[in-house]
Amino acid sequence: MSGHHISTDKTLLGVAGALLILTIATVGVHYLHLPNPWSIIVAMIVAIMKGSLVAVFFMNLYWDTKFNSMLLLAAFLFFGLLVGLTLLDTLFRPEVIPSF
Amino acid sequence: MANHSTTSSHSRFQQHHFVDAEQQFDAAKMGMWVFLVTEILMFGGLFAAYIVYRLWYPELFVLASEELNTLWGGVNTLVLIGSSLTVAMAIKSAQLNQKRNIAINLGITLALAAIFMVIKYFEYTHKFHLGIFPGEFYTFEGIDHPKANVFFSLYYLMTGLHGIHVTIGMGLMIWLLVRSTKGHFGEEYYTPIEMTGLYWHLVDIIWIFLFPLFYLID
Amino acid sequence: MATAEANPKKIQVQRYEPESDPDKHYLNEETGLWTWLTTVDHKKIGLMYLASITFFFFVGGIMALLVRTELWTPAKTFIEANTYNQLFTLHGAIMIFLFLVPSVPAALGNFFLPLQLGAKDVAFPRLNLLSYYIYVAGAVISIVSIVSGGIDTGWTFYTPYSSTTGGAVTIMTFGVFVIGFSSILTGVNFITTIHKMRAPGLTWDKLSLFSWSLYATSIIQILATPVLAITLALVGMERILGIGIFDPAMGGDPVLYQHFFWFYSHPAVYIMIVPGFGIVSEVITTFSKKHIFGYWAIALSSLAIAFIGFLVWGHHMFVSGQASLATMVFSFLTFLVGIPTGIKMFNWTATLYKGSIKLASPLLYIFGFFFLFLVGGLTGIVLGSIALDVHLHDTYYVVAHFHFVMVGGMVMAFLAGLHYWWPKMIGRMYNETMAKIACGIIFIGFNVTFLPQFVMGSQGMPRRYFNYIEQFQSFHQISTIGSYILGFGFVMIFYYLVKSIFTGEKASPNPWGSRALEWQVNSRPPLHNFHHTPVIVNGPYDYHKPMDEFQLGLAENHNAHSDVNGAEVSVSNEEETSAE
Amino acid sequence: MDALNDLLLPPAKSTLAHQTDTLFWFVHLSSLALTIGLIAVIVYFVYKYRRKSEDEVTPLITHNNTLEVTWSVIPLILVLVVFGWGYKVFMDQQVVPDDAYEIKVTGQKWMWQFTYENGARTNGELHVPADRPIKLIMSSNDVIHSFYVPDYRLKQDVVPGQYTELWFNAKEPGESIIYCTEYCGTAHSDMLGTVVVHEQTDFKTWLAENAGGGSKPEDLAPAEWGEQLAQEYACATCHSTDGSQMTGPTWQGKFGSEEPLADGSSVTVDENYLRESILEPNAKVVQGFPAVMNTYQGQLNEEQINAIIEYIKTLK
Repeated sequence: MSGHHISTDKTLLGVAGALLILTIATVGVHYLHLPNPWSIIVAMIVAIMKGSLVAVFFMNLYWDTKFNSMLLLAAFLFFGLLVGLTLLDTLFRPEVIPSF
Repeated sequence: MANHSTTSSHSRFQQHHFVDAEQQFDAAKMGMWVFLVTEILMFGGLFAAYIVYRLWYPELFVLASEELNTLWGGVNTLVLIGSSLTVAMAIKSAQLNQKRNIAINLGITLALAAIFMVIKYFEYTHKFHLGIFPGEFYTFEGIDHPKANVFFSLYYLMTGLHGIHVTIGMGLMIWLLVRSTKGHFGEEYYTPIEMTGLYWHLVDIIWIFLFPLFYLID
Repeated sequence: MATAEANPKKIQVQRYEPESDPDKHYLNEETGLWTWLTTVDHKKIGLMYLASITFFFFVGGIMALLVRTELWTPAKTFIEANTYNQLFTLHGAIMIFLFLVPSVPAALGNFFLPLQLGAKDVAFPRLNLLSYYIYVAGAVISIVSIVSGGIDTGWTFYTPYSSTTGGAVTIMTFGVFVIGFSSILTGVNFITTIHKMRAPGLTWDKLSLFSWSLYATSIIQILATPVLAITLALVGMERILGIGIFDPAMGGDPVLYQHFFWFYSHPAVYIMIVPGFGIVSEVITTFSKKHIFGYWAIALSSLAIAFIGFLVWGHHMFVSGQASLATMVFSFLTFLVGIPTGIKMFNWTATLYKGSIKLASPLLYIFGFFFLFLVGGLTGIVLGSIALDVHLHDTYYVVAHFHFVMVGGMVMAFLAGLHYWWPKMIGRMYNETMAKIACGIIFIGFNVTFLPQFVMGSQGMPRRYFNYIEQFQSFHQISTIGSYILGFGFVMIFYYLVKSIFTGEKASPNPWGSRALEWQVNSRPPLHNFHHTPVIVNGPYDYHKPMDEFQLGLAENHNAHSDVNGAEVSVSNEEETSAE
Repeated sequence: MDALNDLLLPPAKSTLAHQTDTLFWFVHLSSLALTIGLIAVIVYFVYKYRRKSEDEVTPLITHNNTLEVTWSVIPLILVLVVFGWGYKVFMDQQVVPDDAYEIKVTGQKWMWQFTYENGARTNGELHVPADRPIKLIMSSNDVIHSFYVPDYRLKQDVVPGQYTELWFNAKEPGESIIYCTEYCGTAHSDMLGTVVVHEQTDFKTWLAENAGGGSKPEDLAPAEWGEQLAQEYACATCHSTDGSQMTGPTWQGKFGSEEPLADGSSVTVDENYLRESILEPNAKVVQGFPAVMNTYQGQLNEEQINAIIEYIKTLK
């Protein structure tokens, strides 16, 4: 079983360093005030990168059984279903306005 | 995987219904991951509400997030990342049987979590001072949008639920710290540290998303 | 999985036969009230759940009878409108959260899942006990809310009614929130148990279909229940803080609440019914002594239902004011969920073909299930069709439909399971004649109660009505009479089952001649289930193989390694010849 | 078939109702055929293969892929037909004809209010011209209600904070019942209404007579008119006139009495207090009653409020 991977200091500190840099970067990009859709897109891409780093290395998914990664992805898939199908309604509601 | 030999040593923490410590560890880890799935979906309800309202009132989110302090949010992000690192170090220490380091790393984690909560406390009280309360108690007049209260409801709910998780995590850290000083953990047995670690990292990941969603939009 | 043992072919296997009259079993190895309250034995916890859900079933049932009695006349019969509104709300909430959701998984599943896996217990026995106490705590909180004002929102807690009405809604939502965690933890426990606790040789293709159904159910429980928890927490917050997410008076959107609520509550229907499907597979094969037809079709259709069940919640909202686009997509997806359900029905029917069918009471209940669930399912197709739902939504047609699914389907399957496994749990046989008569009474009572409701609903009788127009009176009266018959049937079952505990004939270890693993232990299983770690060579439905191939265990009961990922175990053995 | 139709379905009084009915029968009859077929097969198997001895051995039949595909694909085709058909009828119900005549509907606990283009207003009775598309624009003042006319096979939730719409075309003059089908509290089941379909010319006359909202009919005393209004505006669902306790305080003997308020103070029930309670119900709530009443600001004019007060005065 591969559940007993022992992370080296190098990996742990490296990942923490990368997270530090990404955090500073995302705050920095924030002060650039990118035009509207892009600021959120960049911020979310950075957040996903950071989250993945934590999940893959701190949470050992890289060395772990693939089933656990699958569980994590399934959680996001079902979250996506909740959001996606709800948006099918909230984004497409007709504007009904009485004429008098 | 362990073999069939009758000599397999029994850790004193092994429960009767498991065949060996290995199976017990695997089961605990898998159970923890399944539990984390439920945590993600629990936060998911709030994130979904956030997305729906953000797409309905994008201008509100830009306006309202000006009231949030990006600097302190960023500092808190770094604090949590640091605590994730120390939890990972604690697990590594256990795996290498460095019993003193387990306690030290857990202690630092606990301290960082406390710092996070203190900063959160000052952020909250500052807003209360301005009259930015959740929901119907909202009295702040600085934001020109009829639904400003909804934004701050979301803010308080999401960071509040996250804060509750941090607090629970701190309780778990204290428990681990007590057990580690009693010498319960070492290379054969460190399941509780690893499980708490997984939980703590998830709390960290959620904050990693909360931070840009609330602090980085204006 | 590195199953690199010295030589897997050298596993020493021995035949062991269950004792017909064990002097030690799980009920007498540890005795006293305290051992019950602190037990981590999945079987005792299962029985505690069984007692609790039975209690709440009768509480909810009495409420149903009061509601039906009030509807005897078009205006007030004997209670006030507000009392009536509270009664139907509590009937729904109690039956769903305190009876249906925990019924099969937490009671029967707890008892039989480890037995069917050849495990000593579930993966997390203490967590299992904690789940039970969380359930009790949630139930107590709900009772507190009933005595401190009650609730009249309907079990759906729709905003903004729930966020503005009086009564103890906040306490009730908190109670359901708590119960939700019980359900979540049971799900976590079962998934891990199925993955990690299987006996040597018990590969995925030898897993019983009941276990498969519990697996599918657990997946729904862990994915959907957290969303309900947070949604009800938001309703509570709406009442306390006026957060304005759902309440339009504060700037919120009430339809959003419905999305979140049904994201749980539609899959919750499958939490209730899918374990019932598992029971059907077990009972049908046992009483026709035949291999299940389409094992994989049935196993995988459970998973398919679990998945598609998440995509169809919007069919509760066709007239809610949601966008037509969402309505169209949800309607389309709704029809897809009918297919795996249909596949199951056909496969079960095909299993009977050329079987050796014995019409014992569990099978009789299953046939009751067949008819009632078929009606429930097909009227579901009617309601999935948008234009028809526009007419029938929130009428008695819907009431009849979901009672056919939940009572006709789920409760009948639950009763079948209860009768099927009763000898194993209690070690006693019940009165078979009475069981058959009760089954008939329930079947008749049920149809008399709910068939007229289809007619009323089509005619336009709305649900949750205290007063109604006179045109519907005769239908209501037939329905009320039916509900009394139904109630009598349930009391009768309670009577003869309880009686059997004291005076029933002793049950043999395998009274039905089943090949499934739980029947290869003593009736009233030992405290740790198996004296020997069982070794599985055949599937639970291999009726063409002799019985002794199903009674194999590791010869030396040392700390045997249960091969959790189910790598192939081939068995050869000197004393008893067995297997390939 | 007609008798069966009458047993199961209410009369079809709108242009589109028959489409729903045809689909209704198609799905039900094919379901019935399937049920009978499957049950017959089961009964036959149970009889044919009943156990004759305990030692019987059954053949090993594990699966049959052809069968699996068959009984997956055929039902799939059937349900897709039902989906498409249901969707088509639904779209006809959704797309409002351009020339539809618009009426505003307001739901509140526990009555239906209808407002017409010329300011005419009715409670509980929806007056429409026959043989002309009618578009209802609906909203709620408090909780969710649902507007349901079984004769038209139509239903639409009425949601606070947003507008929803519904259209129909009633062919013949006549009356049909309106239900509220979204649970809305104590008097949910009394929240009924009637659609009154007039000949087109009659409707014009009716509309002209009621232009601008209500004013006192010549032949009525103010108190009598007040009683009528209290009826129309469903005051009686919360306020009794015989002293019994309901959601709100009874009106009997209330005028001139001293009432304790929820905040501990008290108030004398006079014209001013009654007027304020109609327009701002939650300003001074009588102790022991929930603050659930809606404002009638903009729904009752001064003349009407006075009439209701006169009526309350008469209830000694």
